[in-house]
Amino acid sequence: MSIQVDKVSRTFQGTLAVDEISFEAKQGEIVGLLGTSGCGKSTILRAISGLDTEYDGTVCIHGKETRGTSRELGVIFQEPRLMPWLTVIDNVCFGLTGTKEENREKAREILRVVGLEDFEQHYPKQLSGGMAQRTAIARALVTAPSTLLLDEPFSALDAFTKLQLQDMVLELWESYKPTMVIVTHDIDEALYLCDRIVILKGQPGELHDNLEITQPKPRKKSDTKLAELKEYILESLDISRTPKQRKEA
Amino acid sequence: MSIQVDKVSRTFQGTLAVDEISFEAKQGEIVGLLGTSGCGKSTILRAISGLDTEYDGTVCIHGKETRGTSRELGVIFQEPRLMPWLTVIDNVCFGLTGTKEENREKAREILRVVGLEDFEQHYPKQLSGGMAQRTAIARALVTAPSTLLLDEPFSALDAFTKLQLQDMVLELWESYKPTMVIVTHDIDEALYLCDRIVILKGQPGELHDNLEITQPKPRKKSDTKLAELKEYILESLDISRTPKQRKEA
Amino acid sequence: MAISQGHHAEKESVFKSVIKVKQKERQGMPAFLKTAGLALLFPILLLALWEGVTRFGLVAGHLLPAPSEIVGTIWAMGVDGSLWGHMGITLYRLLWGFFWGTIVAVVIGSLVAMSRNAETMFDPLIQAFRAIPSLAWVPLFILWLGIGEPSKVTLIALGVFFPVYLNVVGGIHSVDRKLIEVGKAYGLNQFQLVRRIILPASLPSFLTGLRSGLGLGWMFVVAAELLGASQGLGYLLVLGQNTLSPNVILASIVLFAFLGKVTDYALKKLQTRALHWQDNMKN
Amino acid sequence: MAISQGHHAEKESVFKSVIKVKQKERQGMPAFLKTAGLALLFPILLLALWEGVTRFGLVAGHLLPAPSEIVGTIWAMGVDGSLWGHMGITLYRLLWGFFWGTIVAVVIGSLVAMSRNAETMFDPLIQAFRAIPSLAWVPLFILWLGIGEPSKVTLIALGVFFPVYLNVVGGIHSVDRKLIEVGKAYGLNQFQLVRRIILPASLPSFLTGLRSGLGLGWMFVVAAELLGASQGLGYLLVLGQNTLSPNVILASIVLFAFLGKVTDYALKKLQTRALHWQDNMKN
Amino acid sequence: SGESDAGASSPETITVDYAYYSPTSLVLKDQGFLEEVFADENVEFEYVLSQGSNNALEFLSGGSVDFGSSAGAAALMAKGNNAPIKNVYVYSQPEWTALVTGEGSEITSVEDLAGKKVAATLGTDPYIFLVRALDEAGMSEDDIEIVPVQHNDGANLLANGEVDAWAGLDPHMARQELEINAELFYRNTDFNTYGFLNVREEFAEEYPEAVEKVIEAYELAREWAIENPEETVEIIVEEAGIDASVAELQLERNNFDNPLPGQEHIDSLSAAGEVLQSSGNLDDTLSVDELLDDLIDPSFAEEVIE
Ligand SMILES: Nc1ncnc2c1ncn2[C@@H]1O[C@H](COP(=O)(O)OP(=O)(O)OP(=O)(O)O)[C@@H](O)[C@H]1O
Ligand SMILES: Nc1ncnc2c1ncn2[C@@H]1O[C@H](COP(=O)(O)OP(=O)(O)OP(=O)(O)O)[C@@H](O)[C@H]1O
Ligand SMILES: [Mg+2]
Ligand SMILES: [Mg+2]
Repeated sequence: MSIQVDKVSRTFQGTLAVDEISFEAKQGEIVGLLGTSGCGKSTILRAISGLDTEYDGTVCIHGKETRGTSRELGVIFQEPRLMPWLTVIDNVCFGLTGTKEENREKAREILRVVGLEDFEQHYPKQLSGGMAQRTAIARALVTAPSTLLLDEPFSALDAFTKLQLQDMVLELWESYKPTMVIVTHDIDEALYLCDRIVILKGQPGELHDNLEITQPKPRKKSDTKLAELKEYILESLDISRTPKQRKEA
Repeated sequence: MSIQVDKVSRTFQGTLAVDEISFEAKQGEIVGLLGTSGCGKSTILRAISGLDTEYDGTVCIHGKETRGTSRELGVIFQEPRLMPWLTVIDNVCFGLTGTKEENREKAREILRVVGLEDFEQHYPKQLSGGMAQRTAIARALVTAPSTLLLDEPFSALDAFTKLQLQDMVLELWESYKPTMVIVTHDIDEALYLCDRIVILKGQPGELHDNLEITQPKPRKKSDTKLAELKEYILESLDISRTPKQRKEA
Repeated sequence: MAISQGHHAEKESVFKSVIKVKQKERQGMPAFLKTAGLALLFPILLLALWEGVTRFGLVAGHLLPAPSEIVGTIWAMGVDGSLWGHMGITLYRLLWGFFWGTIVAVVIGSLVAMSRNAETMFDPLIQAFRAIPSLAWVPLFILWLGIGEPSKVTLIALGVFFPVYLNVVGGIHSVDRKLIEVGKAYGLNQFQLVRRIILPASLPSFLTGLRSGLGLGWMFVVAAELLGASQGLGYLLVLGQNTLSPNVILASIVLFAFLGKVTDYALKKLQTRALHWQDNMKN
Repeated sequence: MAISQGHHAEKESVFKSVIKVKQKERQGMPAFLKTAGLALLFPILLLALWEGVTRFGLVAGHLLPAPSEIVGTIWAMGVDGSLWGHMGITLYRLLWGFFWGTIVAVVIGSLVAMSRNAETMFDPLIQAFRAIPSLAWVPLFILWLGIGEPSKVTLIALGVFFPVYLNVVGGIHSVDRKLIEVGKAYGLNQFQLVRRIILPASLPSFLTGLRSGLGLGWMFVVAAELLGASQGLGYLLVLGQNTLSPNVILASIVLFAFLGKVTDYALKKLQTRALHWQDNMKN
Repeated sequence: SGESDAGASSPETITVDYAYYSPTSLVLKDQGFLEEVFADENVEFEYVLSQGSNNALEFLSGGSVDFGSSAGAAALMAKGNNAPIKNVYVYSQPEWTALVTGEGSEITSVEDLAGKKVAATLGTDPYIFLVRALDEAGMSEDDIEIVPVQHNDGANLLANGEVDAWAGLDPHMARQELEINAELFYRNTDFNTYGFLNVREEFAEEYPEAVEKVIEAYELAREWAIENPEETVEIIVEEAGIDASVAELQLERNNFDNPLPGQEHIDSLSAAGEVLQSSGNLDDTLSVDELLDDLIDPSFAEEVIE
């Protein structure tokens, strides 16, 4: 499903947090949202997911303006947000609707993929930070939603696990081509995964750039074109700061 | 203050999570703890901080065996753990013991450094993920503790903010040379900040390597010696996986 | 070295948000009226029904006097001044009882919640006492404390104690260990931990306990005023029962409800105030 | 493609941990004894003191009969069989009242907590009724529901209702918005949200409410058994007061305390069971 | 009598109760007879309201009051439970209880009660009255269905027809007579136990002269009440907050003639005691006669009333 974000602004108690952001994610596209901390990435994702309805502007999903949640969307939040009263496997099954046995089977499979097959009976309080985040990832992916919104899904993970999960996401994408919006801090990650990178900056956050990346996936980390793009992005983010602040930094 | 970790093991409900880890952080040294997700980094940090006392083995701080917390230690947790009923500035003041005005002054200063001067009256629920983490960093640093334990302090931050805060930590370190133990997923970060890198691997986590880095700080990201080390570390982490798994990945 | 984001808020958008705030304010009036309407709907329906069934003789007046009659009774008491005496003394007893009951509950509750030994020592006994009805305490209080004001206040405090205690213990038990660890990392001692982390974190549960306790305090007023009172709402109730005057009984019920509502309202305001930091559906 | 960590646990360390578990078990016995000792310390001291003061005539027996006498009274009731009748019928009334009160409180409480309109409509009225003492309800219940069992059960249910209601509302209000959003993101409807997220998340508060409600239910037993009961602990208490027999009064108090403790213990077990997932100081 | 050196014979404060079921006590409080009698002594008085006999007796047992007013049977039961009290004066012979039905009921005699629901408050005077009435008619408690409720609830149950009859008590009974035309189908003054003024034994031993003086004041109040019935009604109305007509009816049924505890009281109570014992309200291993001997002590009143 395609996602159109059109002039979305959000005000919290009279303070503007996000200012008229527009961009589009076509059917089957992976869009990366990049930006400094606090510039409104999560806010935008909440607007798209329909969890927040108090924004101005419109969000169209599959061409239809929507305000409200839907089962089609899978969301990975910035924090794991596991239900503390459920075990790992029950947390993963949370969004599934089939019979108990089917659900467990599916959940077990994906837990194996994220490397938690030995922890299915653990409660969230018994998990490490990264394990909790992996459980949350498994919970979102197990339903195979046609649109995925991921808010910094891999930031709590070590380099290796991260690489592997990125590959997993790509594999998943190849299998049924869901539309994805990924918020990330990691420029390499964005370059590795995304077909389009949307850069926000400032506070209130404004749209700064919207880059299309045409390299075919899977990409090599050493690709020179990508290295150039990285340089460009780093610079463009830096430009957003005033000279005085840059000197101070 | 120096920290000696000697044969620390930790068992949770009969399962070994960390197995006889030993390393040392000399007075004024910055030690990085690297390792895959769930290998016990946070567990070790909790043992050092004295929050967990049920481990086997000993932890010596300043040559004296200790089990229990002390005011000398500053801790940054893997999650922000802000008090939801306190505003940003009150959260930062949490560990200060001076008069209210003094505390506020100090807190304001450090909030300016982490870029939150405009948010001092916000409550945690009004902060973005990165802002919350920055508040937690400010809270730990404002007391200028002689030993700092940091559990993935910058993982929730975008590339820029992260770089700046890394510089801030280095500056702080230069000003009064606290001993630090930093858990991190980011090998670059470890190479940029640390005098020594301790690598854990496996589950239960075991000591895999203990590298000393002699390059003077501040270091250049493009240093070739460091690039070599990175290569080495990446490989050594990878070696811990069995061949079959590597093929699968 | 400082990190900061540019403030590129354009004039236009600031302007927009100002307009929006104004709009919300304008919508405020009818919304307020709607709230008041909803809030009054049920009580008014109830009153109308009540007045109706008594007016048209569906229920005999000597069993259930009409609301107007009850208002008349209260009015008469107001005119001859006795009303204020009854309300004042009851409120005075209640508030003192509430005060002491709460303090003791917080102290013992924190102790029990924080220490396993204290729990095994005190909790079983407290739980056993909790089921003893207010009326049953009356003879014991007469025996131990006589029938002065202290005895009445203590009995009310006893009533307040239980729910507050329960909620303090429950609240403390569900405080997130993660936050407590922050305090421990800063080397706070047990007392500071309670004051700076555990109490604020268990505040929601504590405030619910306070409201529960206040309710039970009101329930204990009648028992307390059996301890030789000649004034007060509980006295009025028992008097009404002893002289079989439904007017007086219902007047005292209405006054109980009224004062109960007023005191609870104060606590509810406090609750909303004190918990504005909560990240829940309402805030 | 799968991520997994090597299992390098050496034989030695597995062995070590087994030994450690064994050691803990061995320490268990004296710890258990210590707990029991602590738990019994106070009640036994209290009993000894009580028996002492009455034996040595420090308090006259007509005011406070010795524990042994009370046990005698209870024993006599047990022998002639009336004891089981009193306890059984009261327990039956209480449990039914508890059941209904809880159900209604959960339904209305969820409604009020989830919808602002429901809150403005119902909450003020409920809060007002909360302060009306149990005794005051008696004439009204006689008027409305007569004096059968339903009337008694309803009165107890009313008592149970208030604390449960308050804790349900308070608990739901303090559910973390973050978790609710997860449910919403999965497209759960209002009812599913309540069942799958809000209820489990507010379980700690709810269970505290249940225990509070049970306590209040016990308090309302006396009022309920004023509704023409000829059996039950409340009846026994009132009879004791009317016939001025401290023996009977205290026997009923002891039975109240005993049954209250037993029922509360069951709930407390349930609480510990149901909340083992909590990340708090105890777990 | 009554004369003594100030201070030695009386305590600093004397606590007496007052009760709406004892008009004399209301007059006593309202007219300040105690203050009058003790005028030359430095004694303070506290007046404590008793809501009922059991309330008064509880206060007495706990030492919260020195003098308490109760029904005779209640005092007997308390004595049976070792309460350290003495009856020193009879403030009235009230006809405060009778058997009541609703207007137009087919129940006209005690015999008609067979198989019917009768509300009564266990252990109290109306209950004793009911049991004695049944006994007199050759019936027992088992022949009817007793609904144990409090007095006021019994009145309401009768009013809304939930019970067929009620062992009533004033002022509820007077009120029901006036409001729903309730009928007192069985009355018997002799089955009413008397209004007893009780003193704590300890107090009586320590301050016998003060006891006499209190009785003296009660005598003044009794005489005043006999002479001023209208004013007495007014006092009741004001204190108890009941209608004048109810108060009048109640006062009418009070006989203030014989304040001196004597044989008629002992006879009445020993009959009541038997009923209490057979119904399990009083320990049947006790001897009622001994109890009464202990309880009733006319010596003080005899000193005063001559
Ligand atoms: N509930 C709220 N009330 C008030 N302000 C809020 C609220 N939620 C977010 N904000 C503000 O909106 C801005 C953007 O927040 P958002 O969470 O979208 O940032 P972000 O881009 O996701 O940052 P990060 O990378 O740190 O997660 C911040 O300035 C924050 O203070
Ligand atoms: N309270 C607990 N109960 C049971 N097991 C626990 C508990 N805390 C941690 N563990 C286990 O200990 C192991 C190490 O956890 P730890 O939090 O130290 O990992 P970590 O190295 O910090 O991982 P991450 O990088 O994901 O934060 C994990 O397997 C985890 O399941
Ligand atoms: Mg965010
Ligand atoms: Mg960790």
